[in-house]
Order: sequence, then structure tokens, then C-alpha cells
Amino acid sequence: MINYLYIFPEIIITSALCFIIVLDLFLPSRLKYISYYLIQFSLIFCAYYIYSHFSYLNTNVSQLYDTSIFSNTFKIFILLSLAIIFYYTAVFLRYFNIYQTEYFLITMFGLLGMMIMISSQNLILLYLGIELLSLSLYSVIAFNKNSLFSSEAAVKYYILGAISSGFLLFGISLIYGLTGSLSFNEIFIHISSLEVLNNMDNVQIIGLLFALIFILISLSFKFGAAPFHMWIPDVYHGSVITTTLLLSTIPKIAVFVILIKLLASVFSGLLLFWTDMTIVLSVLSILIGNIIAISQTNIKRMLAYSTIANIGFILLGLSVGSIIGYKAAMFYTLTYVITTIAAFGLLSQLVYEKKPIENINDLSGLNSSSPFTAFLLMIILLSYIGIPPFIGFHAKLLIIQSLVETNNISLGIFAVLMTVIGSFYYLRVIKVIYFDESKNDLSTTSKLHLTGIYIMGLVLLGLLPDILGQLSQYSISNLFNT
Amino acid sequence: MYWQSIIIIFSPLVGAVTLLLKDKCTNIASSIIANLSIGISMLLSLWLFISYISGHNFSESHTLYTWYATSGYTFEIGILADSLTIIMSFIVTFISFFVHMYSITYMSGDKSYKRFFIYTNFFTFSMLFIVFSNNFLQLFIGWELVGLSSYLLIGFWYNKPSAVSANLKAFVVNRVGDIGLLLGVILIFITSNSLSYNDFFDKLPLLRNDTVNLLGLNIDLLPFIALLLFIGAAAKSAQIPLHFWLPDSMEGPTPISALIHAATMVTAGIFMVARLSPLYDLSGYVLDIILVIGVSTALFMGMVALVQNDIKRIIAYSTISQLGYMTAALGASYYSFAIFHLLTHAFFKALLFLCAGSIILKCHHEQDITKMGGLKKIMPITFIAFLIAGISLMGVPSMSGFFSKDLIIDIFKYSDNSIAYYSLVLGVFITTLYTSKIFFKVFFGENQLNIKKRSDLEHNHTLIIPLVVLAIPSAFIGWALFDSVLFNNFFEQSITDNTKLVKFYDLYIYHSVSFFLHSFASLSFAMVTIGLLLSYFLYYKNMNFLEKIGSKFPLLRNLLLNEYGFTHMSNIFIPRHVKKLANLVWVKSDVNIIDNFFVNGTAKLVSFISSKVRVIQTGFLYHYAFTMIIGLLLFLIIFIKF
Amino acid sequence: MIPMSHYLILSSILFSISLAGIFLNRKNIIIMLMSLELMFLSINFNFIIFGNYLSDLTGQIFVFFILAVVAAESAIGLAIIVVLFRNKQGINVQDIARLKG
Amino acid sequence: MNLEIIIFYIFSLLLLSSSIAVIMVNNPVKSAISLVLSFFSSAVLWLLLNAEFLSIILILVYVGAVMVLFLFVVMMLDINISRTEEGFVKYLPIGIIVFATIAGLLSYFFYNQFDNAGDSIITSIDLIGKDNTKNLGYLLYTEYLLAFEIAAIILLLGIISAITLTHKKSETNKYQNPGDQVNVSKNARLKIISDEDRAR
Amino acid sequence: MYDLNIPILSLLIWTPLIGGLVLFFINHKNDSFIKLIGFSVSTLTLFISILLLINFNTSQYLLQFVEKHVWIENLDINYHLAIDGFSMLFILLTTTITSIIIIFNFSEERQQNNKYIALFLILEGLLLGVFCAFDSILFYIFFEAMLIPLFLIIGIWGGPNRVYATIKFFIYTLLGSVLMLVALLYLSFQANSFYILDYYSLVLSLDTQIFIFLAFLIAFGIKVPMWPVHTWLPDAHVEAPSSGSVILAAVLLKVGGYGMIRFLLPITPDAGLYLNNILIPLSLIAIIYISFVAIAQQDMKKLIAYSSVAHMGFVTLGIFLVFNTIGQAEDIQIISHIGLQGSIMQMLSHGLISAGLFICIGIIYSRTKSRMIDDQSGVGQVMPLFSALMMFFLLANSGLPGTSGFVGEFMVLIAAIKNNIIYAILASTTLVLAATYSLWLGKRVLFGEVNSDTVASMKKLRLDELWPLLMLVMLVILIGIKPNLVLDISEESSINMIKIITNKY
Repeated sequence: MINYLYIFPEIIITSALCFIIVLDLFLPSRLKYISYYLIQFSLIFCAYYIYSHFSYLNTNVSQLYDTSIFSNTFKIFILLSLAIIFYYTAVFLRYFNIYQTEYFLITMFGLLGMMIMISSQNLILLYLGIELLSLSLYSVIAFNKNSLFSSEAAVKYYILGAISSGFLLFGISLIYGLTGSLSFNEIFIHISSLEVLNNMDNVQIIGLLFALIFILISLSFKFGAAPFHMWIPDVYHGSVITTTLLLSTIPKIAVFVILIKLLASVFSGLLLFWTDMTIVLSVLSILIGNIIAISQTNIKRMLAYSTIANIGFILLGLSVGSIIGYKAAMFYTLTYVITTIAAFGLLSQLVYEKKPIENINDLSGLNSSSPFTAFLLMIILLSYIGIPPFIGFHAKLLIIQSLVETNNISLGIFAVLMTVIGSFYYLRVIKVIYFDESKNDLSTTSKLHLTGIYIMGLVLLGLLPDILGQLSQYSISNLFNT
Repeated sequence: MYWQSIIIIFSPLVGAVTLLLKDKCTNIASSIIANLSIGISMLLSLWLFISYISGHNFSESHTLYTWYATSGYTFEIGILADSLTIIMSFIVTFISFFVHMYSITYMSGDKSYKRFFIYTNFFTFSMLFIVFSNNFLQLFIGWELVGLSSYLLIGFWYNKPSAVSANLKAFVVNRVGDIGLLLGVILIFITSNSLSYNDFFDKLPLLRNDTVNLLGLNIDLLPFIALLLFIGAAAKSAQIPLHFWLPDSMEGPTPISALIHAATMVTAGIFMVARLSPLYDLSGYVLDIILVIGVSTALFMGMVALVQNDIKRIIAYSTISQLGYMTAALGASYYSFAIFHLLTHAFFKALLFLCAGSIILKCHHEQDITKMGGLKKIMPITFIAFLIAGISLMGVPSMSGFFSKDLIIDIFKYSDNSIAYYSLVLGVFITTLYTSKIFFKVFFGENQLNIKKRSDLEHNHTLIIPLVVLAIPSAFIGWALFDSVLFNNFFEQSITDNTKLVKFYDLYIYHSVSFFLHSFASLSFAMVTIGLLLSYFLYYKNMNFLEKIGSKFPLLRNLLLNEYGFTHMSNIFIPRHVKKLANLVWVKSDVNIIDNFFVNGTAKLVSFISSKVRVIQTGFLYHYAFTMIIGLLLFLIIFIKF
Repeated sequence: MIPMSHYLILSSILFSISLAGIFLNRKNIIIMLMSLELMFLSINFNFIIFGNYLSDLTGQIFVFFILAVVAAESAIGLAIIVVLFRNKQGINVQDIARLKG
Repeated sequence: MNLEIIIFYIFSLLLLSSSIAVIMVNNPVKSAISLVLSFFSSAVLWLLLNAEFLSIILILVYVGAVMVLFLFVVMMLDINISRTEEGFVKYLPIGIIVFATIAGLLSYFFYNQFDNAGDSIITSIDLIGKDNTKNLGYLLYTEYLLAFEIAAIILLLGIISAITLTHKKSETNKYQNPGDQVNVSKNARLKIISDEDRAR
Repeated sequence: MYDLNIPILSLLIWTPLIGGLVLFFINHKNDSFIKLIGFSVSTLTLFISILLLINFNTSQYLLQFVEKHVWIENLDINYHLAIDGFSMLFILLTTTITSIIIIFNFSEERQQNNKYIALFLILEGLLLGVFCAFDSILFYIFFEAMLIPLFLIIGIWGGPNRVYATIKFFIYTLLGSVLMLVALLYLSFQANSFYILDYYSLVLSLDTQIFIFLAFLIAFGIKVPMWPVHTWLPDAHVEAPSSGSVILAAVLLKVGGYGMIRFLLPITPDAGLYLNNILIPLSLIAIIYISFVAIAQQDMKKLIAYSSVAHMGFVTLGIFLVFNTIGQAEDIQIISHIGLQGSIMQMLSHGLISAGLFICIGIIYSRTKSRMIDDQSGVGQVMPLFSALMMFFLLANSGLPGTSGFVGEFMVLIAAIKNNIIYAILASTTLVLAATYSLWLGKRVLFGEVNSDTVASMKKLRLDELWPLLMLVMLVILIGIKPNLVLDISEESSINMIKIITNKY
């Protein structure tokens, strides 16, 4: 049985959710902001709760669920990120008059799903968490009901997501059949006990590889790694920019956690096999992401491909198959999320001809109309490229370092060369905002003070990357000690 | 001698810097500063010279300044004062001073009066820097600095396109020589670990059998160095095939032609070889090369002068030709004779140029001698000066040119090198012809330029005095120095040919008087006489004999008019092909291949791939699903070995 | 008795049919949804079979959850299709390709 | 050849053929009906596998609720079915290849992997008794309670999303807001306009 | 070591960086106020660097003014600043050139001047960082961050084709530096430290060395730039505003040479020796081929840009020649020390001379609005003083003794001739070629008759244009007649470097 105190964070979210659903029905439209603030409060409170009970929560709740330091770190990170995302979303939705509390509520379901994913110690819970997240994302994408793009994106994501769920389940069923258990621990023990692990003739191994491939493909679909990335550009493009912001950030963290939990610990016995797969995935992702991004004109689409490339880098870190690589991957993931929140958050606050920003050319001459915004955007883009001293550099540095230290130098060289190719499309945006003729129709939805502070924080993080570095160190080593 | 030398060297520099920094400076003030600074040098040089001759022998080497020092090696600036230095500094400062004086009037109309004196002062400094140099680095630096001064002075009238073309050409050609010089200097440094003359000379016996590896061939070190250095000398002293800059350099003001392009700078090459006589003594076949170059320069460049009509160009070719004589003497390793000819030549050639300047000034800057004439009455002093200089150049016995030139011819006469001998003698004939051509064309006949006689003096004092003063050494310095200096062990401590010289003197010359008397029986005197007579008819009586010869041999005539094709080569062929090559390299290789193909090509390729690859994102749901399924299949097939 | 592998082969054929159905269908999204249902059906088969094989009820528990989740998923999927239909007046798969490149 | 085997093969065939019908049939209504058939045959097969509760759930929930929903949507959307299956034939070969490969791969794998499992397949799993439903319930409410609750939340999400997405606030709809009606003031109800104003 | 008790290197780096960042956001209406701020910051930096010089001990090769603080504990990356002789020289060059640029900037009017000056100050700070950093990651950070300000300077204030040029510049240099990152990480993995001097003592196999060598070579070769990766430079120069060209030619290119000395020489000497048969021809090609390309140019800036490439060919020649002395006798090592010093000299001298030339071209451009050679003629008649100064720089560019341009070439040639006479013969063609393109440029632009009204109406040289030029002239002459002034600073470091290389195996 479960001691429910341990899942108190989830309970906080759930009860807030239920309360607000009901409350919101009775609030008149001018008081709807109350629910928004309640949501924000619950997120922050939940984060605070986890933070304040950090060591207390460091236990395995049951075979199903754990609340280790590792997962709690990510939970706090997700909660805070979501709070920021909600801020941008609220500003955006209000500005364009499509504000509905349900948007936030449905997203909260997704949050719950992610928290479950992060904490799951059992494939059932993992599945439920993933589904909770996916279902909420399907709805959120389709939320802009009057937009054809949104519904098309939602349909695409839905169908493909369902297929990937099917793959996941198929893989899980195989695992279940082969190991007789759904619990991470037992599967781990079972796999580790198999003898002659790298011997392909072992029938069990082939079965496990089948399962591994199905699960890995499903997760890389959720992650957005090529060649299972096809939904990313379309969905990012089709959704409202704040939804893109949501999609491209925290779900990646959750999926990353799952990946690292499954691959690095549960399937650690199959390390030799899955590293090859992640290498293929990452190389393809980096290639496809960086190359196709070059010819994009829509900024969301471009950033979608950039996401794919970044995912490739994360997988590259994972494919190192040792603690140093995982740390690098975690660092990269967190960096990627922070940067992407900044990027999409900033873009969501820009208005061109009374519409949200769509094309890269909409930004032209941003520097002359709003130098500060242009400066912030430039910092983000440079961070994406990996130009020091911004945080993106440290992320790439760690990945490449982990590759070099495990003698994967050719991969390291590949990664850096693709960084160069990738720099081209980011530079093009900088070019548009700094070097092109200005258009006067460009404005912002609100003052960018908060964004400014946030991005300055980003810069600070770049100057003091040890903060994230220690965090990754701490949580990854925790994962492998327990 | 230390302080005197320093003052001699740096006084002109001080003058130049003073002028440079002095913002508003009247013409008079600038000329005074310039002349004063040179005057100090000249007087000191003269004093040194006289004291040397009067038995105060010295040969001193001092280090003035360490230019650069590193881990055991030093690169220094120093002074070496010995007989060669003294005589050279005497020539340089003496001519320089009078040219300066001459320029006061000559340049008076020019708005860049001060600049002129800055340049000339700087030139004098640079030249003295070479002359007093005690090491190779200083030699090279001075070498370049005189090249720079020459460049600046040729292009003094920088709005004149021909002038700036000429100075560019002069600089670049000199730079070609400088490559040789620089490489030679560095090779010396590498092999002897020092740049000092003395250290190098001391090490020479050790280096005799050294070789240097050039493209796998082992070449004897010393001749190679000598050759490299001679390339520098040839460029500076306008020897074939690097001579063609000198006639063009006549675009500069005439005093400059006198100073730099006749008397001093162009003789730097001769001076250098003489200075390095220990090296050249050991350089074997290089001496033969030098001899061949010298003789052919002397003969062929003189022939070119025959067909020229520009007064300065004629004298310029004459200068090249005379430098050829000196080089020939060097090639025979009679360095002292070369220096002696250098000395006398400096005076009469400078004088010749100054006269030419005087004439040109009178003729309103007309330089074509066929348009002049009848200036004898208008410019008597110039006439006399020119006459002295001219006959000195021809080598009429008793003139200074005679002593030096006939000595050189005699070398070959007595060494049975008949080709060289007859060539040089023929050179005398040609010299006589072109000199008298100027003489007759300019001073006799009808004036076509409408020049009025204004006063009893043809020009200002400052212009005339130099002519007069220079005429004296042009006439007498040969006599004066022949026995007492040249054959009186003057160069004993500086040039290695002293014993040879003594032998030569004892065997063939005995004394200047006997030399003088013997010369009337010599072939060269005959040539001078025939030449004079011939030119009297040709140029004074205006018999169209020469025209007839010319039309009989159009090939020869054209050859001479085209200066054996060097004009074409230097003005058209080389620039055009360099430009062509440059454009080829730039457009074809740099822009097209490297930049467009490799650099932009890669970028375009990536963009192209990108635009093609993006098509796989078709937008169709079933394609996406298909991709996933195929991906699954591939993963299964690749990673599972059934 | 029926060998276990027969059941498994049955489910794998069902799985493959559903996959084929997804990408062969160029017309109607709802049929895609139905193919997905087939896919989940085959997976449920797997779980039940393995549960039996292992004499373990967890497999059936999982099927229970899958059924619940897929039901919710279908509901949302249909809702999305309704939204799409309202925007586009059609749910032809070939026509929903505005987003591409 | 006992009854079980006959039932297995009959319903297996039925399942497969109806599944193929689901994806091949032109008319979505017919496909939905075929899907019902496949669910039905699966339910029978599940019974063979001793999963009584699940097979009943499958019929009740899937056939009874989900498929009705499907049909409902199909009807509601009134999809034009006259368009021919363009491209279907063209892509059929590759479809069959892919289908065959996957099916072959998986079947081969299963055959190799679980061949030795033999006939031991049908067992009754006894946890707290022979009753499958009871056993499931026991597990659900003890070990998998957390999961069960999460499943409930998922269903809640399904409800909320479906409502939010399909709920349409049309501009043409006229509706009353009782709160506004109550709060209305006297001035808002009656506005007195003077003659001058009206004339203007 | 003299201890100053203040973190002077940090002060040196952060003064312009912070000054620049602050200035970036000061949008003051009054342009001269902004210029004055820029001026005071750059002068302060110059002052600090002079203070540094005064306290610098030239009689030893150890690092001085060391500052070391843990920065990224996780990776053992330190904020490790120090200088040796090489650094000192380049620091002085940077601060001097930046001050000169800022002064020159007084004469120019432009939009967003605060950002313009700010970017220059930031660039200065980053450059100083490059020269001071002794932690390889810190070095890399400064090295790559340098791209940003210059990217913006060219992109925002550049010519019509600026976007192409600046993106080309950025990507080209990025391409080089990322490979270096891999090499640095590999080295740090081997040495278990990011401290650059720890790399020097690493013993690496030849294959490894070759890979590392190539990685560094690409990075620094592009920066220098070497043939055939030089094509970004002319474009960047042509499109950059005058001051941008100045800093690009004068300092940025030197980072490549500095990097070669700091990394290539001591870490991978064997690879250098092994590859020298390719490297030295590359340098020679740069000298000869590029000189010819320069002759063909119609655009003054392009001409000088190509001449920069040719001059940097001498730098790389001097550096690569050092490899050839590995295992040779002591006296030959001394000669290669002279060559190395010559390279450094050539860098400094080229820094000053090209700065002067680009300023000159900037002055012409500001008046005639054209950089084409054919558009100007007879500038000398209109602006005699200016022409004299420009002529001076052109002559210095062609390596005239007495100017700094001669010293480096001379010293490199010494090393070259010691190695192989053919190298020297080929390299010395620069005497002619450099004279040809430099003086021909002078001839066409400064001399001759005034051919157009734009030239005829050129304004006199302003004081704020004259001063930078005069300062440069004085420096060029000073170094030319007393090279020891600067070379003594790096003397011990250079000797030590040769020792490291030759004693490594």
C-alpha cells in the first residue's frame, strides 16, 4: 500500500485541478483570472513543497512509484517551467482574446502525467503517465478551435501518437512476456541476470531487443528524434505559439527522464545494443534537423527542426552510455528547455500586423523598432548555436566532452560540424532582426521586463554553468546510487 | 675618426628631420638648413680625405647602435672608416653639396621646395649610411633607403603620370636586386653567424669549401653569395638586364639625376663589390659573369645613347655605359680602378647633368636636343663646363675621365682579353659620338626655342657656382689622384687588389705622365679622335650620314631605338603579363575555384540538399505513419541479427 | 490444446493488419482510428496471452487499463476530428496536408 | 480436434477477416460494423484465454460505448463516401510487403521464442479464488490502486477535453445570462430620450 | 615576479567588457558624449595595459600576474588568467589599436553609435581575454565569443553585401574553432586538466598529434588566414566599416598566429615536423599567390586585405619553420627562435601597418564614397599630408627597412634560409610583389592628376583622423628602428618555447 504523503505533490496538483474545474464554472468571465492565479499558486506551492521535503521524499513509495531526488529535481524543474509557460500563455491568450481556463486545466493534466512518468517505477504507471500527457497535449493542440492548422496538427499528432503508444504497449507486452514483470526493478534484475549479455544467439536477448526497439521507437517519437520526428514540424507549425512553447519544452524533460531511467538503468544490461540505436537516432536527428531547418521560412517550423537537432544532441549524450554522458545529456536537456522557453516565450510576445509572429521575415528590423527585444532574441539564438559564453555552449561542450572522453571522437567531430551548419539558420534570424530593413508593424503584447529578467538569468547561467552542472551531477549520481 | 664620421652621416639626416618637423618654412630657410647640413658633412669629409692622403692612415670600425640583439646574435649599426669610405663619402658629400646649392635656384619655382630638400638630405644620409656601413645589415638598410629616396625623388612631381610610372619602375626593379642582396646578406649571416664585414672576411677561408643546397644541387657557397649580392649591385648600378629603370628615372628633377642617378646612388653597386673585394676574389666564375655584364653594358647601352634625342636620356645611357666600364673593372677584379672611375665619373657626370639642367632650365624645360642649338653664346659658363665634362667623359687625355677609363681599358689590353678590350674601345668611340652629339646640337647651330639672353650671367650664382666648382675636379682630379692616391697604396686597407695594382703600375704605367703620353698612341685615343671628327661632320656640319646608315640598317636602328626591346618589355610586356597573371590567379583560382566552388559551393550544396530533403516532409499523415513503420522495420532488421 | 505461439501469431498478424490499415488508408481518418483500435486489440491479446503463460493477472490488469485509456483516447480523437471537420468540412486524409515541408 | 481448437480457428479467421474488412471497406459505417465484429470475435477468444471479465468489458465498453461513439461521429459528420479509393491499389503492393514483413518477422519471432511453451497456455489464475473478476478487482484495489486512480483521472481528462473541444460557442446562438439580467439597473432598462434628441 | 596585489588582468579584460556592455544600453542623444565614454574606457584599458607592461618582468619566461579561481567546479575549469611574453605583446597591440580606433571614430557619424563603440570595446575585452586565458576552455570561450561583436559590426554597419560577408565570416571561423574544441577536449582528457601548460608535457603518438594538429591548424589557419581558407577575409574587409577592418586586420588575425604559437608549436611538434612539407608550401603560396591576387584588385580594401593574407603567410612560415629544427643542433634552434620572434614581429608590425592603411582607406572612403581605385586619382594634390602618411604605410607595407615591416620579414627569412634556400628565395619575392601592389596602389590613388570632382573637393584631414595615423606612424618607426623594444618582451618566452618543443622528445 502507498503512503499517500509521498505522493502529496501529485495530490496537490490533482486537487487543485478538480477544485479549479468546478470553481471556474461558477466564476463570471471578469473573474476568470482568479483561476489562473490559483493555478499558478498551486504550481509554485507544489514546487515549494517538493523542495522543502526534498530529503523526506527520497524514498521508494512502492513498486509502482518512487520519489527519488532524481525525480524530484525534475519535478521542480517542470513545475517552475510550466509556471513560466503559463505566464506567457496567459499573456498571449488574453492579448488575442482566446483566453479559456480549460487550456490551463488540460495542461495541468499533462503536468500530472509528466509527474507520474517521472516517478513511475512500473510500466503500467509509465504508460498511464505517458497517455495522460499525450491526451492532454492532443487537446491542447486542438484548442484553437477556429484554426485549420491547429486541428490538422492535432489530428496528425493524435494518429501518430496513438501509433507510438501502440508501439510502446507492444514493447511492454513483450517485456512482460519475457521477464514476467512490469516493475522496473524486477525487469532490471531479470535482464542483468541474463548470462552472456552480448551474445545474440541468446533467444531471450532477441526478444528483449524486440521489446527494446519498440519502446525506444515509441519514446523517440515522443522525444522527436529522427526518423520518428515527422510530427514535430507540423505540430509546432500548426499550434498556437504558446502551445508550441509547451510542446517543445517540458514534455521533453519527462521523456528524457523516462529514457534515462529505462535505458540507463532498466536496460543497462543491453547497453551495448541500445547505444548503437541511440547513435543512429541522434545522428539522423542532428542531420535532418540542422539541414532541413536551413530552408525554413516559418520561424516555428525552423525552431521545430532546431528542436529535432537538439534532441539529437541529447541522444548523443545518452549514447555515450556512461554517467558522464548522462550528466551531459541532462545538462543539455535542461539547457535546451530553458533556452526554448526563452525563445518561444519571447516570440509569443511579438505581434506582427496584429497577428502572432509566423515567418522569420516578420521579424525584420526588430533591432530598430525594439532594440532590447532584438538583443534578447540574439542572445537566445547565439545560445542555441552554442557560442560562448552563453549556456548553450556549455551544454554542447559537455556533450562533446563526454564523447571525447569515451573515445567517440568521430561522433564529436560530427556533432561540432553539424553545429556549424546549424549556426546558419540561427544566424539568418539574427541577420533578419539586425541587418534587414525595419517594418513598423512589429510590436509586443506586453512589456518584456519579465522576459528580460529571465533571459538575463539565462546569461548569468551561462557565466555560472556550475549551477546546472552540479544539479545534473547531483541528480544523475543519485539515480545510480539508489 | 669616430665623431667626424657620425657627424658626416647624421648631419644630413638632422637637416632632413628639421625640415620635416618645421611646419612653416620659407624657401630660403629650407635651402639654408639643407645646404648647411650637407655642407658640414662635406667639409668634414674633405678634411678626412685630405688628412688621409696626407699620411694619416686609419681603418676603424665602431658599433654605434644595436638594432636588434637576441641570444648571442646582434644586429648592429656601425661605422667603418677607411680609405674607401673616405673617398666615397667625399664624393657623395661633395656632389651632394653642390647639387644642393645648384637646386636652390633650379627648384626655386617649385611649390614643394622644402620637400625637395627633405628628400635630397635624406638621400644623402642614406647614401652615407651605406658608405660608412661596417656590416651587411646596414648595407641592406641603406640600400633600401637610397632606393626609397630615389623613388621619392623620381616621383617628385607626383602629378606627372610619367614620373610616377618611372619611380614605380625604379623601385620595383631595385627591389628585384634587393632580393638578391637580402638573400646574400642573410646567407652570410647564416654561414658566418655575424653580419659584420670583418667577421665575414675573417671567416672567408673557412667558408671556401662550403656548399649550399639548392634544389638538391650543391653549389659553392661563396660564389653563390657573391652572385646574389651582385644581383643587388646590378640593379642598383643599372647593369644589363636590370638597367632599364635608369633612363626612365630621368623624370625626376635634373639635380636629382645628377646626384642620384649619375654620381652617387647608382655607384653603390660598384662600391659594394669593391667593399666586398675579399669575397669577390674568391668567387671564381662570378667574376666572369660580372665582366661579361660590365662589358656588354658598357658597349650596348652606349649604342642606345646614339639614337636618343632627349638630353637627359642620352646622359643617362651614358651613365649606364660608364657604370659598365666600372663593372668590367670589377669583373677583372681591379676594384680600385672601378672606384677611381667612379670618382672621376661622379664629377664629370654630375657636372654634365647639372649643365643639362641649366640648359633645360634655359630652354623652358625642353629636353629634346634637336630643338636646341646655339646656346654657346647665351650660356658661356655652361658651355665651358659642359665642354670640360664632355671631354672628360670621352676620355680625352689629361682629363680625369681619361685616367680612369683608360686604366680600365688597359687592364684588358694587358691581360689579353681582346674581346673585352675591343668592346671597351669601341665604347670609347661611341661615347665620343654621343657626347659630341649633345655638344654640337645644343651649343652650335640655330636656336629654335626663342631664348633671349637676359643678363651676363646665364643663371643665378647658386646655379653657376656648382658648375664651375665641379668643372675643376672633372678636369684635374684624375691627374691629382692618379699617382698620389690610386697607386699610392690608398686602398691598401680596404680593397684587396693592392698588390695587383702595384704590379700593374710597375709593369705598365710607371707614372701618370708616361701614362698620359702613352695614351696618344693608344687605340682609345684614336677612337676619340675619329669619333670627334666624325661627330663634327655628323652633328655640326649636319651631314646626313648617320641617317643614311640608319636607313641602311633599319633593324639595328630600331633595335637601338627600342633599347633592345627593354622598353617594350618593361613598359608593356611585363606589366601586362603580370596583370594578366594576377587577374588569372584572382578570378580563376581565387574567386572561381576556391571561393565560388569550394566555399560558396558547399554552402549552396547544403542549401540545395536542404530544399530537396524538406520535401520528405510531405504533410500527408499516411506518409508519416509509413515512415514510422519503415523506421521500425529498419531498426528491427538492422539491430537484430536473426 | 492450442499452442501459445498460435495466439501470439494471431495477435501479430492483427498488429500488422492494423499497421497496414493506417498507412494504406488515404481517405478517411476515422478508419485510421479504427485501425488503431485494432492495434490496441492485438496488444491486449498479447497481454492476456502472456498473463496466461506466466499465470499472472498483471497482464489482464494492464489490459483493463489499456481499455480505459483507449476509450478516453478515442473520445478525444473523435472530438478532434469533429473540430477538424468543422474547420474543413471534410476529414479526407489526403486533404489534410496544409502543413508540410 | 476438440471444440476449443475449432472455436479458436473459427474466431481467429473471423477476427482476421473482419479486421481486414475494417481497413479495406470503403464505407466507414461498414468498417465500424466490421470492427464490432472483430471485437466480438476477440471477446470470444479472450474467453478461451480465461479472461472473462475483460471479454465482457470489451463487449460492454467497446461495442456498447466506443463503437457507438464512432458510428455516431461517422453519421454526424456525414462524410461523403462516394470518392473512390484512389491510390489504394497503387499502394497496396507496398502495403502488402510491409504487412508481410512485419507479420512474418513477429510471427517468426514468436514462433521461435514461445514454441516450447507448448500447451501450457490455458491456465486459470487463482489469486483469492477462481473468480477472474474477483481476482482482478482485488489486484486493482490493492496493488494497482494508484494506477486505477490515474486511469480515473485520464477518463476525467477525456471528458473535459472532449467537451471543451466540441463545445462550440456560436455567435449566432442567442442565450440568456441570468446574472446580468438580475444585476441590470433601472437606467439601463429605460432610457428617456427627449424630443430634441430624437429630432437630431 | 612583481606582484601588483590587484587582479590586474581581470581588470584589463573586464574594463572594456563592462564598459562596452554599459555603453550598449546607453542610448544618449549626444553623440560626442558617447564617444567620450568610449574614449575614456579605451584609454583606461590602454593605461592598464601600460601599467601591466611596466610591471612585466621580461627576464623570465614563467607566467606572470596569475589569477586562478575555480569557475566550473564540475569540470575543473578555472578562471585562469596569466600572461607571458607573447601575451603581453598582443595585449599591448590590442589596447593600442582599440584606442586608435576609438579616436578615429570621433571623425565618423553613424546611427547607433553607442552600440558601435560598445561592440568595439566588447571585442577588445574578448581579445584581451584570449591573450590572457590559460585555461583552454576559457580561451575557447573568449576565442569564439569574439565572433559576435564583429559579426554585428560588419552586419549592421557594413557595406551593401554585408550580410553575405558577415555570415561567411562567422560560419567560416566557427567551422575552424569547433574542431579546435574537440582537440582541446581530447587534450584535456589526456592531461586531466584544462590548464594549457599541462598540455605541453603530454606525450602523444604521432597519429594523435596529427589529428590534433589539423584541428588546431584549421582553427587558427582560418583565423590567420592561410591559403586556401582565406576567402572570407577579403569579403569581410570590404564590407566592414573602416574601424571594423582595422581591428579585423590588426588584431583578430593575430589571434590565429598567437594560437599557433600557444598550441600548435608546443603540443604537436612531431606532427608539425611530419606535415611541414605541406605547411611551408602553403605559407609560400600565401605569400606569392596572394600577392598576385592583390595586384589584380580594383578595390583598395580588398587589395589591403589580400596583402594581409600575404603578410600573414610570413607569420605562418616563421612559425612552421620552428618545427624543422626539432632535434637539430642548438645554434639552429636559436635561428628558429629568431624566426619565431620574426613571426611575432611580423604580426605586430602588420597590426600597426594594416591598421594605418585601413584608416587611410576609410578616410578616402568617407570623402569620395568609393573604395574603387579607379575612382580616385591625384589625392596627393588635394590632401598632401594625408597622402604622405598613406604613402608611408604603403612603403612600410612593402617592408621598407626602418619601418617595422622590414624586421619581421628579415627575421623570418633568416630562419627560412637556414632551412632551405628555396623557401627563402620564394618568400623573398615578397620584396618585389609587396612593393608592386603597395606602390602601384599609391601610384594610382595618390599620384597623378586629379580626375574627378569628388577627389578635387576632398576635405582636409581632420585632427581626429590625423592623430591615429600619426600615432601609428610613430609606432611603426619606433619598432622599425628598435625592434628590441618589443621583441625583448617575448624573448624569454620564445626561447623557452623552442626549448619545450625540442626537448619534448
